[in-house]
Amino acid sequence: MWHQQVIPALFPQIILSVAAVVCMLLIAVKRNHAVVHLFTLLSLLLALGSLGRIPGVMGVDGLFVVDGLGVFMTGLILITAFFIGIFSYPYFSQSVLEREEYYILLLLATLGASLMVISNHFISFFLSLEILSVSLYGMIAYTKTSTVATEAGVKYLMLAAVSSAILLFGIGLMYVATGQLGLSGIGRQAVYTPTSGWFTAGLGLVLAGLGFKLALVPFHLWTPDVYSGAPAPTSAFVATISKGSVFVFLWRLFDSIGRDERMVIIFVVIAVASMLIGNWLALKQQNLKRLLAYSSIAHLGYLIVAFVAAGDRGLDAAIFYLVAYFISMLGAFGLISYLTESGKEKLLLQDYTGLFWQRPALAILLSLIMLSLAGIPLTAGFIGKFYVLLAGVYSAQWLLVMVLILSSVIGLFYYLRVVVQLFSRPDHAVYFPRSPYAISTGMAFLVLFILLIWLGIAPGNLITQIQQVVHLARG
Amino acid sequence: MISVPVHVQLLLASILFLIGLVGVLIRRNVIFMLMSVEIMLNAAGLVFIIGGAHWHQADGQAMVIFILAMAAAEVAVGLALILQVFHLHKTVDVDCLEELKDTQS
Amino acid sequence: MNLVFYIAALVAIFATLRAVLHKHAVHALLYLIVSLLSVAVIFFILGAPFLAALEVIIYAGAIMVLFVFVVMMLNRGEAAVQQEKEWFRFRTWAWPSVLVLILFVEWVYMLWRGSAQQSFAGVTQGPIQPQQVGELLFTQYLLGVEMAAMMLMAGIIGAYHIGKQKQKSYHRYLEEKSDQISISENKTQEVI
Amino acid sequence: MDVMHFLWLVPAFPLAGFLLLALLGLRLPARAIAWIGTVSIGLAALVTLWIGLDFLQQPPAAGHYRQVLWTWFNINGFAPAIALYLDPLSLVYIFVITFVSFFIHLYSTAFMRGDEGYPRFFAYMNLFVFSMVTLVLADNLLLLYLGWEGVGLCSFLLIGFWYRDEANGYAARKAFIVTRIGDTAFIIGLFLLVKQFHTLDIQDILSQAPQVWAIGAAGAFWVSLLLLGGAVGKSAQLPLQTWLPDAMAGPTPVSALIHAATMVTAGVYLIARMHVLYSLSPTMQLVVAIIGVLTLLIAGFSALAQRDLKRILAYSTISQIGYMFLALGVGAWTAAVFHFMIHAFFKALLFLGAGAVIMAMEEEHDIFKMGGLRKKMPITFWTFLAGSAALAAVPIITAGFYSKDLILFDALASTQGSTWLWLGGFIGAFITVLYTFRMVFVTFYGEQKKVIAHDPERETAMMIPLMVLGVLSIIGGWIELPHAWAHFTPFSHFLESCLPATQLKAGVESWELWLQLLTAIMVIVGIYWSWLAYVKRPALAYQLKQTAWGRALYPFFYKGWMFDQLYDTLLVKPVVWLSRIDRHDFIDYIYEGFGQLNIGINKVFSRTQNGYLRWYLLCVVGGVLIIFSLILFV
Repeated sequence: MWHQQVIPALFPQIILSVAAVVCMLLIAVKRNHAVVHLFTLLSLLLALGSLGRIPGVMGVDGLFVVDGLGVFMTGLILITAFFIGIFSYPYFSQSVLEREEYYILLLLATLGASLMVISNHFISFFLSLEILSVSLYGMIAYTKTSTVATEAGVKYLMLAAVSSAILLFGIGLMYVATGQLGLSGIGRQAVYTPTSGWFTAGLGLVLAGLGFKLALVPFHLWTPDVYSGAPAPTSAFVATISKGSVFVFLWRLFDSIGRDERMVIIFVVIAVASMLIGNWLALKQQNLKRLLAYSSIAHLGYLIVAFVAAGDRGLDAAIFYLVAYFISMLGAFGLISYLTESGKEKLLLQDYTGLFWQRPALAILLSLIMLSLAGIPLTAGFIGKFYVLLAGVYSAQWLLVMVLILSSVIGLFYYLRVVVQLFSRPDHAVYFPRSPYAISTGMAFLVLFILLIWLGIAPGNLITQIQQVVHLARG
Repeated sequence: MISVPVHVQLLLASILFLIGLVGVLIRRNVIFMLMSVEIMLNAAGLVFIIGGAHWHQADGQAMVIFILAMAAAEVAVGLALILQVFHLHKTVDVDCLEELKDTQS
Repeated sequence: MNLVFYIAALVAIFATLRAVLHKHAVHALLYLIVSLLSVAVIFFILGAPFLAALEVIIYAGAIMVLFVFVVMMLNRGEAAVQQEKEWFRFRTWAWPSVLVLILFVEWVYMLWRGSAQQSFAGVTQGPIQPQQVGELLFTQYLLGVEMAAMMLMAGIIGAYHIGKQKQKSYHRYLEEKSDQISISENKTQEVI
Repeated sequence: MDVMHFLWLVPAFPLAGFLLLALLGLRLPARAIAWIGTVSIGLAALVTLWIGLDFLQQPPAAGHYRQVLWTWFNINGFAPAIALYLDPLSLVYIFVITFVSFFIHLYSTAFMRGDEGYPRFFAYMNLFVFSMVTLVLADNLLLLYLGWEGVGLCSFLLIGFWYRDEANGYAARKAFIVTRIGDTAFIIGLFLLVKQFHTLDIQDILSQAPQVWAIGAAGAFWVSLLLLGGAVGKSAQLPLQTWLPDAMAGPTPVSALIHAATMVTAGVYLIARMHVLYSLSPTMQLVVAIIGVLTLLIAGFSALAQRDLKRILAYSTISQIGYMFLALGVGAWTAAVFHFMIHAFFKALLFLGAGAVIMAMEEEHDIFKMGGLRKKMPITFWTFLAGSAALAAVPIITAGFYSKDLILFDALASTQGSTWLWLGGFIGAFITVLYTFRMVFVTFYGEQKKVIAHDPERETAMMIPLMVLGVLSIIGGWIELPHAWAHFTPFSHFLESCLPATQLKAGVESWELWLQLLTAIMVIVGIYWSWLAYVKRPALAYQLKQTAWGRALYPFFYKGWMFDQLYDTLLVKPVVWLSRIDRHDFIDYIYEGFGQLNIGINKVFSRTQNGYLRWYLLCVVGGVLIIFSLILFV
C-alpha cells in the first residue's frame, strides 16, 4: 500500500498539514501577525509547487484517487486560498482580537477541501468534510466580539451539524445496502441493487447533506446570513473553496453510481429552483454580501445544469465555470475586505455610491466582476455560462436551458444595479480608506482583473488544459 | 447471535434519528439543540454498526470511531460558541439570534 | 438475545424522548446518558463490543460531561425551567412534529420496501473483535486517523479562540469562565 | 499588399479610442478627448473608404472577404472564430456607420462642450461604434451576438447618460429591459441553430439551410420567428417599439447615433443577413411585412400628435424602420438596405438639426414654443428642410424619394407584395408628409416666440456635419434610379452577390410611373395642407382645435378649414386614442407586470429569510421530505 509514489502524490496535503502544525508552534513561540501571514502564504505556494508530475491516475489505500481532476482542483483551491490569505492580512490587521489563529484554520480548511477533491471513499470524504466544516466554524465566528459573527457561527454550526448527521445517516443506509464505503465498490454494488429502498433512501439523504453544503434550494437559507455575518475573507472561502470541493465529490459520487433517472429529476428540480429563487432573492437586496450570497445560490444552480448534462463536456463546462466563478467571488469579497474600515465592513450598496469617483480602479474591477457574474460577453463569466449552456443544449436539457436564460435575465437586473451604484455621484462625501497594506492586495486585484478579461477573450488555453485533465480523470 | 431483522434495527436507528431531529426543531434552547444533534449523530453511528454487523466487516466500526471524534470536535466548538452567545446576549434562546435577515422594504 | 435488543431499544427510545422533551437541562442530560448506555448495549448485541465500550467512555462519559459543565456554568436554576416551559408552546412544536411525522412515514416505507428485496439473515457470525477494528484503522484507514487528528486540531483551535475571553481580568474569580473552557479543551484532548 | 488585410482596423480604431478614453479620460484636457474620440472614428471611416474603393475596383474572387483574427475557444469542435466577414452588405453598413458616426462625433465635440461627463460621453460613443461595427462585420452569430449585446449595453449607458435625473435612468432601464426581451428570443434562436447545424458560422448556416429545410419547414419557421423577436426588439418595431420614444432622454447626438447609424438598424441588418432563412419560411416573411406596415402606421399617427421635437423624430424613425421591414417582408432586400442608407443620412441630419434648435432654445423641446427660426438660423433651417424633404420623400429632388418609392413599388409589385401592404405604406407616406411639414412649419415659420440665447450657428463643428449630411440627403439617392426612368441601378447591382434581386410579378413595370405620379400628388397635397394649417391660418387652426369639441357640425367645406376639420374628427381623435395608448404604453404594462411579478416573488421569498435558525432547519427537513417524495412518487 505505501509505496514510493504515494507520498509525492499527496505532497500538497502533507505540506498543508505540516504547515498547520508549524504555524501553531510559531504562534506558541511568539505572536506576530506578519510572520504567520507570510508563513501561510509561503506554505500555500510550496504546496502548489509540489503539485503535478503524477504519472497517471493513482489510488491511495482506496481512500483517495489522485487523478487529473483532483490535481487540477487542488491547484485551484490552493491558489484561491492564497488569495484569501492575502486578503486576510489587511482585514485582520485592524482587528483588536488575536489574529494569528485564523491562518491555522485557513490552512486546515484548505487541507480539508484539497483532501475532499481527491476523496474516493466515504470515510475520507466524511473526514475531509469535517476538517473543512470544523475549521469553518472557527473562521466564521472568528470576530467573536461581534454579535453578527457569533450568530452566523451558531447558525452555520447547527445547520452543518444537522446536515452532517443527515449525510451520515444516508451514507450508513448505503453502507447497509451495499456493504461498501468506497465509491468504486458502491458503484459496483449499485448495479445489482439499483432500486433498493435502502440505497435510494440513503442516496436521497446524502443528496440533502451535499445540497446543504452547496447551498442549493431548499437548503440555501443559511447562505446570506452566514456570508453577511462572517468576516469577508471567510465569506470568500465559504463561497468558493467550500462549495467547489463538495461539487467535485458530488461529481465523483454520481460518476461511480450512475445517474439514475429519478436522481436526474431531483437534480433538475433543485437546479431550476436554485437558479430562479437565487436570482429572485437577490433582486431587491441592498446588502452587498447578501446579494453575493443569493447570486452564489443561482450560480450553483447553473453548475448543476452542467452536472445534469454529465459526460466529459459537462465536466469541462463545470470546471471552467467554477474557475470563472471563483475569480469573480474572490474579487468581490476581496474588495469588501479591502474596503473594511477598522473592522466595520461596508455592507450596504449605498456605502459604495460613487466609488468610481474616488477609487476608479477598484470600481472598474467590481463592475467587471458584476458583469462577469451576470455573464456579459468578454468576461470569464460569459464563457463559463456559455459553456454550461452548450453542455445543456447538447444533452437536450431544454427546460434547464430555458430557465438558465430566463434567470440570467432576472439576474442582470441586480448586477447592473450594483454597477450603477458605483458610478453615481454620492450626495455627500464618502471616504474610502487607503489601506497601508495595499501592495500585495493591489497585485492580487490586478491578477484577478487580468484573469477575468483574459479568460473572457482568449479562454482557449484553459479549456484545452481542462479537457486534458478530464481525459486524465477517465484515464 | 441475534435474529432481529435488519429493517427493524434500522427502524430503531430511524426513530432515534427523527427524535433528535424533532428536538432540534422544537427546542429554543441552544444547548438542547446541540444535544439533539448528538442524538442524531449517535443514531447515524448505530446505522454503521448495523451495517458492519450485517456484512460482518470492521469498516462500520471504524466509521463510528471517526463519528465519535467528529462529534467531540463539534461539541467543543459548539459549546464555546454557546458560551459566547450567552456572553453577548445573556440568553441561550436561539430565537434571539435574528439580527441577520432580509429586511423587508 | 432478541429480547434484550427489544428492551434496550424501548429504553433507548423512551430515554431519548425524555431527553428531548424534558424541561430541566440536567435531567435531560441524564436521560440522554441513559439513552446512550442502552445504545451501547445494542452495539454490544450487534457484535461491536469495542464500540460499545467507546460509546460509554467517550459519548456518555466525556462529551456529556462537557454538556453538564456548560449547563452548570450557565446555571440559571428554576428560572430556566420556567422559561423552557414558556418556550414549549403548541405553536412551537406542532408543525415541526407533523412534518417530521410525514417524513417518518415515507422513510419507514422506503426502508421496508428495501428490506423486501434485500436478502439477509441477521447477524450470525459473531462479534467483530477490537483487534480487527484496530488493524483496519492502522492499515487501510491510517490516513483517516491522521485526518481525524487534523480535524480535532481544527476543533481545538476554534474552541480555544472562540471560548477565550478577551479581557484579562485582574481578579482571579473573574477568570472562572476561561478556566472552564480550558477544561473543555482538556476533555477534547482526552478524546484523541 | 492587399488592402483587405486592414479590415480589422475598422473596429480596432473605435476600440482603441474607447480604451484610451476609459483609462485616461479623466486626466486629459477636453480638447484631447474630443480629438481622440473623433479622430478614431474618422480613421475608421477612412479605412472603410479605402477598403470600399478597393472592393469596388477589384472585388474578391468569391465576392466576399473573410479575415480570421483568432479562434476564441474550442469546445468539442465548436470553435467560434473571431473573424470578420466583408461582403457588399456589410460594406454598405460599415460605410454608413463609420461616416455618419464620424459626423455625429464631430458635432458632439461642440455640442457636449462643458458637460462634466465629456470623456465618459466620448468613451461610450466610441464603444457604441465599435460594438456596431463588430455586429455588422461578424462572421459568426456568436460574435454578432457580442456586438448585439454591446450595442444594448452602450445604449443603456448613453440613454442614462445624465443619470442624476431619475427619469433618464428609468428610460435607460426601459430601453435595456425591453430590448433584452427581444434578445432572449434571439439567443434561444441561436441555440436552435446550433442544435440544428452544429455551427454558428453565418455562411455555413445559410448554405446548409436550404438543404436541411424545405420551404415552409417548421424549423425555419421557429428560428426565423425567434430571430425576428431579436430584430423587433432592437429595431423598435411592434410590439417592442415602446422604448424608443423614451430613449430621447440621452443627449441629442446619442439619439442621432441610435436612430441613424447604429442600434435600431441592427434588426434590419440581422434579417437581411439571414434572408435565406426567411425565404424558407414565407409565413414569417409575411409576418415581417405586416409588422412593418402596422408599425409604420401606428408610429406615424403617434408622430402627428407629438409636441416634443425629438419625440416626433423618434416616432418617425420607428415608422421609417417599419418601411424597411415592409421591404424585407416582400423580399425587396436591396430596397431595405437602400432605405437604411438614405434614412441614416437624413435622420442623423434631422436629429443634429434638432439638437441645434434645442440648444438655441435653451433646452426647449416643445415645437409650439418655438417658431420663426427660419431667418435666425439659416443654415440649420435649410439643412433641416433638406432632411425633412427627404423624410417626406419629396419627388425627384430628394434621396428619400428614391428609396421610399422603391419600397412602395416593391410592396405592390413584388411576388410577395399585395395591394393592402402597398396601401398601408402609401397612407403611411402621406402621414409622414403631414407630420414632417407640421414640424418644419411650426418650428421655423410663424412668429418667433423665444430669443436665441446661444447661437449654434457659430459652432463650425456643428454646422459642417449638417451641411454634409444635407447634401447627402439630396444627392444620395441618385445611385439607384427607378426602373421606369433608366436602367441605372449600381446599388442593387453591387448588392446582388449577397442579396437576391426582388422577384417582380409579370407586367408590373408600367405601373411604376403611375405610382410615382400618385406619390408626387400625395406629397404636394400633404405639404399644402400642412402649410394651410400651420402657416397660412395658424390662429384659426388653433381656434378650431379649441372649439371643435362643442361644434360637431362645423361647416365642413369652409375654405381652409377643411383640413383642420379632418384633422380633428378623423385624425386627432383616433390619434389621440392611439397615442394615448402609446403614451401610456399599454404594452408597457405587460413588461412592468413582469417586473412587478418578479418583485412580488422576491418579497415572498425574502420573507423566508427571516433569520430564525429553527425555520431554516425546518426548511432543510422540508427539503429532505421533497427529495423523498420525488423518489417515491415520480
